[in-house]
Amino acid sequence: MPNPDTERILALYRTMHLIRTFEERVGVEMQKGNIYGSAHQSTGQEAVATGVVSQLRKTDYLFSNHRGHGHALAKGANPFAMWKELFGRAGGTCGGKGGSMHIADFSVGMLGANGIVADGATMAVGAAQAIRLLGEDRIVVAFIGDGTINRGPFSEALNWAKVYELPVLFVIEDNVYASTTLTKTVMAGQGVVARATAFGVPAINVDGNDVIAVSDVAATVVADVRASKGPRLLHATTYRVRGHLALDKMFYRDKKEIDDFMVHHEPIGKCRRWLTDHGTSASACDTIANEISATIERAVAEALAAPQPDARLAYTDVQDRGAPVWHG
Amino acid sequence: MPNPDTERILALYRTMHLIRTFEERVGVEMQKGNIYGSAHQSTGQEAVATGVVSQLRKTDYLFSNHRGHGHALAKGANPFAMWKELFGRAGGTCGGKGGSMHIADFSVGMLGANGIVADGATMAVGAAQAIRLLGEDRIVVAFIGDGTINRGPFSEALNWAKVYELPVLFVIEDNVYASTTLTKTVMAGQGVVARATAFGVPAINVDGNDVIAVSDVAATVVADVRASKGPRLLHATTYRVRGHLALDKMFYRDKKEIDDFMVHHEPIGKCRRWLTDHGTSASACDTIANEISATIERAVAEALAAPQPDARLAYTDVQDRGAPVWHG
Amino acid sequence: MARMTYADAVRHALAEEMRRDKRVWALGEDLSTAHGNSSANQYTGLIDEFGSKRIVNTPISESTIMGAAVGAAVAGTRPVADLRMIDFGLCAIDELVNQAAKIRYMFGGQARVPLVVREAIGLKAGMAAQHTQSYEAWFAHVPGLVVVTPATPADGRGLLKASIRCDDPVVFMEHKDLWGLEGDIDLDDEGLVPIGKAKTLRAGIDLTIVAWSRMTHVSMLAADELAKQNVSTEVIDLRTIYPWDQQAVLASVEKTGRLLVVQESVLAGGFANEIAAEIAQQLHWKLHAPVARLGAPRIPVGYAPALEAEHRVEAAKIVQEGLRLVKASKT
Amino acid sequence: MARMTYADAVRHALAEEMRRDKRVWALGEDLSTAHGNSSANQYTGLIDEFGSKRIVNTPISESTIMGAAVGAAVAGTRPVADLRMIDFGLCAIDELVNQAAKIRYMFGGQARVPLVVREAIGLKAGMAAQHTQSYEAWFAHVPGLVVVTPATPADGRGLLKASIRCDDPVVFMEHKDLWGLEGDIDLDDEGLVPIGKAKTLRAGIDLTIVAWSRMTHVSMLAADELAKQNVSTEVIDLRTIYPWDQQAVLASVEKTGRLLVVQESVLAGGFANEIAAEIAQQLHWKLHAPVARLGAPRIPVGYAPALEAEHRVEAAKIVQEGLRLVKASKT
Ligand SMILES: Cc1ncc(C[n+]2csc(CCOP(=O)(O)OP(=O)(O)O)c2C)c(N)n1
Ligand SMILES: Cc1ncc(C[n+]2csc(CCOP(=O)(O)OP(=O)(O)O)c2C)c(N)n1
Ligand SMILES: [Mg+2]
Ligand SMILES: [Mg+2]
Repeated sequence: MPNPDTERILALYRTMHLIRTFEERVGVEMQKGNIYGSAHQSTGQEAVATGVVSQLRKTDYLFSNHRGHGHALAKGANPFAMWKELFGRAGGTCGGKGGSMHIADFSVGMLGANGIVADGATMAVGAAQAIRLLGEDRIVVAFIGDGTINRGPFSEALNWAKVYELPVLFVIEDNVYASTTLTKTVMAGQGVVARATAFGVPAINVDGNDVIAVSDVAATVVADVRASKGPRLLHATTYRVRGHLALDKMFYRDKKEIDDFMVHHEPIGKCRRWLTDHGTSASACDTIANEISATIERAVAEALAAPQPDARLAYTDVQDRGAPVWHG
Repeated sequence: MPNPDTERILALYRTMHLIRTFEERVGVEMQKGNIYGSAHQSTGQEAVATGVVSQLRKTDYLFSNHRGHGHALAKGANPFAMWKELFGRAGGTCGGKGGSMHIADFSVGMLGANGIVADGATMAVGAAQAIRLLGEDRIVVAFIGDGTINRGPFSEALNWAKVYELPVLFVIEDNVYASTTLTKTVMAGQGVVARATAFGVPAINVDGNDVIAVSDVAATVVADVRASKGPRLLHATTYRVRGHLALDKMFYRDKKEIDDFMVHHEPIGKCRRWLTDHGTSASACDTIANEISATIERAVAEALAAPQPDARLAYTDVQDRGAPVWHG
Repeated sequence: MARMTYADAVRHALAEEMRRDKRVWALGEDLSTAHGNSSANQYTGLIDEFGSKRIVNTPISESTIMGAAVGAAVAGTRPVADLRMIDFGLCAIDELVNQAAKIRYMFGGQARVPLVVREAIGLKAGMAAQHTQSYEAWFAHVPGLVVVTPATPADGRGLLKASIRCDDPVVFMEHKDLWGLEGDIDLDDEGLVPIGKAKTLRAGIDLTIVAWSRMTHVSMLAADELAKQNVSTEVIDLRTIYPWDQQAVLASVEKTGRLLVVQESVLAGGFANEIAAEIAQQLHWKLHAPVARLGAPRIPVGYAPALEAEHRVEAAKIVQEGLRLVKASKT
Repeated sequence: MARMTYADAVRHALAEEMRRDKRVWALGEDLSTAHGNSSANQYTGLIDEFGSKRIVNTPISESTIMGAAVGAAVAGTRPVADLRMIDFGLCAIDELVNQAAKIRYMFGGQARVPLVVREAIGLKAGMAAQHTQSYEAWFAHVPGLVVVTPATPADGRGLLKASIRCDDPVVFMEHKDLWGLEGDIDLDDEGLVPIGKAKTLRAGIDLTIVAWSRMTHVSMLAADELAKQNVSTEVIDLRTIYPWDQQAVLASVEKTGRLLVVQESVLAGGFANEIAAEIAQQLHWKLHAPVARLGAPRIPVGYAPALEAEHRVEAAKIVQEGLRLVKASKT
């Protein structure tokens, strides 16, 4: 008999596939030279964005970081507009002004990828204060990398969130590396859960490669935050399969590490095993994958065909008072 | 029979008296308008600087903060030069360039009071790295206020000190207030010892009004740091008797609080009771107090009689490459 | 007409805006405990009217004061973040420059950042190197930021109100040594002062002096003295550093043919250079004398009065430079 | 003579200085893992020779990278702190400006801060608003800081060596888009380049162009084109922003009578203004045309090529401005 959870898990499976397909295509388009700038992929980390965001509402706010494609897709950003943004085309989520590192879709509460690590944490606590002041029924989630927790502003934000008992959830997406550095080599103490606890923020570890676990734990902490019980922190352990940047040659790690992850821990296969163990057919799973491939295919094609933004738009969206002037 | 510790405690008593007399005179000279800028007094906190520094060597480095007179005096800075600095005179510790907030005496390892809170912590870990690199036999102590621990750089410095296992001791001088704010109202969690522990830095609480306790605990942690066992943190609880600045009217607290402290916790009286209980005569204690009063009296008089620095010195001690030019 | 200090005027303005718009709030260190002689005098008593949700006393966490204010602005409120002095504001440059100034643009107009950042500037006696800096020039160099430097109680009030109503981030730079300055305020009038408009404080035909913040007052003293020496000086208070009022300065210098730009901060890299360069370029053939600038030497501020004085641009120096310009002229 | 890239040349220089002086060390994010295409190419392999005590891989803690470097400099070593880009360096402005720049002065000469801070500047394709900034102008405004902006592999090597030997803090600003540039280096020669000395890249008699960093290369292209149009252009690479080489610029403009200052960063508040203002003031009566400046408009850098292009000062624009100056002249 079909497991009552199957619908929910299928939805998680679909989102993870969407992220994976998107991210792997980023690698391809980067190699082809179609992506103008740089891009950070989240291949292998899909369960974190998917599981956490599955517990959020569209009206909730999400602050992302430089590795933001997955967060955006999970929150419901339009992949067609995202590809246009990556290619620097008109119709991109930011009109071509941001690119991968600043992908954002405010219409679904995705308040932006960001090129400066940890700033999402300080902005998140402020957004949570705004929600309080306006009497709104939303919460704020900030996605933060493992390397980023050593930046001072992150510690400040933990203290701040607790002092004002703000509705904010910090999600530490721990993919083992920070650029080319193994995070544990530059991080002292017992880890981020211990740190958050010391700052008075209740914190919990979760297997970030198990989307069901992430989703279940997120359900609890999101409920607590929504019920005004104060801030929470979720530490999700996962792994970065691709390079720091899409063109990283990865001399600093052994390829075996990656193979091991793909065989034993990779989240989509794990989720698929759950589904097939619980009565979903392999072909139903494949259908989802195929649909998504087709969507991404179309999105990429459409984006590649889109025009560049008009150069005059370079002068819009900046300071009202006093028109910018080109000197000389 | 005389307690074998008496000599040591008498020395602590003397240093505390020196600081107290200095600081109280700062209030007087400020009222008189003799101190050109602002000054922060450490009246009531004498046991912290005295007890900790009693375990340091002259060659050890000390990074202070804005409330630095006591740290400087305990480390052996010359009160005559300090008064000249406060009055902005030639012969001041910094030649009149720094004033109270930048009082420093590198000849005794006092690497400066500082107007930007928490920066002493980051500079301290770097100085400790330098000691390592140069193979020197010194340690570094940074004095940090209770309000300051909420600044991000302080958290960064804790992590940093432990990652590199540096010979640095952080002393949190907890005087309950940060300017006009009660620190506990803006600080979440279980306190700085819990925070330091989470960052992997062994930490300990001590009664900062008991100079013998501070000195004894400091002996242990300083020995650990000196023995290359890594960084340590000491949290000394005390109380700020005077205003944040010498001219603060202190509307934000009840005078009773101060009276209570002066009667029950004030460190000099406590130390004197220990001395008289252990065979030192009251008149011996008074002699010390009188000697110090006379010294401060002379130092103030001498400083008031000293000339201002030559205006041309404004252009020295700054960047070699390219002379500064007055335009126009 | 009420007579009040600069500190009172800006406090009044903040209260007016907080009453008018529930989305306006303030955050910073020691704001809720401000009384009488505390260092946060511009907030005295506001906690009583607006409570701790809108006058937010913060931890000593400059990065988060700024970052939280940016997040709160993006999320629909209109925060006034007080960093107390630009010297401490240096601890929150990233959040101001990388986030506040860029969010609207880099997200393609999806968000606005209606944020006022208060970072007082200026020399004050005996404050030494770390409490006397002025960096208005820095923020002129940052696309996305508006920079205002009001010199009087009325302008403090009017520009703070305009800044709070601005939909883009405004760096509002009071001068620490002007908070005690008294002036007339018409409380019956809304008193808004437009951003980007300079004010001519005194008309003249021989020489134009452009200044801002405390230097406008010093320049007025110098103009009095110059008048005694038969030099008729026009004094312009720029009020807004960016966007600066080129029209006003051009019009004045077209008339006088001589320009002296006076700033308090270090001349090297200072904003006086931009005004001088722009006017020299546009009016080159009409000038009676080369455009001149005055500012501080490139040294930190020393503590002792004799050292600190070397950092100050005093009226006497302005007078001397004004006379030199008039004499240097080819006519 | 060896042929090497800018990144190789500066790596070479650091290694030379580290061999020469045991007190020299480097710290920053990802320094020890630098290889081939990593973002810290200027450090590739140094960990092997110098070990983890002198090539220090740090946590992502910009404030402490800078603060620790200052403390280590005060304590007798000569650190090279790499913030990777000025954009990230904005997270450590306080430690640089309030501490590194002031310590020697505010403590009355009791300490020196022999510190090199590497903060790369400049546009690089597709890096968008938060990874393309240039703030050399800011540091010119800060007493106590030396600011260098080498444009070639040889200058990168020679100025890095000079910076490491300087007893005061030097902000060493490489250009992200120049690391791949190749040039000749004489490894048998020590190759020191003096701080504060500009270099004339090309002699001319009609027009002086002053530029620095990547803009010197663009200016040379423009000068070629101007030559075809019969304008003989002198191109000066400033190399050091502060203290800048006034003598060299004055001498050139005395000869040509025309000055165009070209910078990559936003013109408003930029350092071009200072050069323009100073030269316009000193040589006013000798100029054949008003001093002109080129720089970027006051907008953040957009991502899409069409938007980003609006931020670039291309050779064509320099040529156009150069021609305008020659035509605008009264002779
Ligand atoms: C303040 C700041 N410092 C440095 C960088 C450069 N940088 C970009 S991503 C990154 C590593 C971040 O690691 P982590 O937080 O673990 O996130 P991940 O990339 O693994 O998702 C660094 C150092 C930056 N963007 N911002
Ligand atoms: C970065 C920074 N922010 C703000 C200030 C202003 N300030 C000076 S002292 C102080 C309070 C410090 O409190 P605490 O750390 O408890 O030290 P205490 O004054 O009690 O000794 C503040 C906020 C500063 N000097 N530096
Ligand atoms: Mg990571
Ligand atoms: Mg305190």
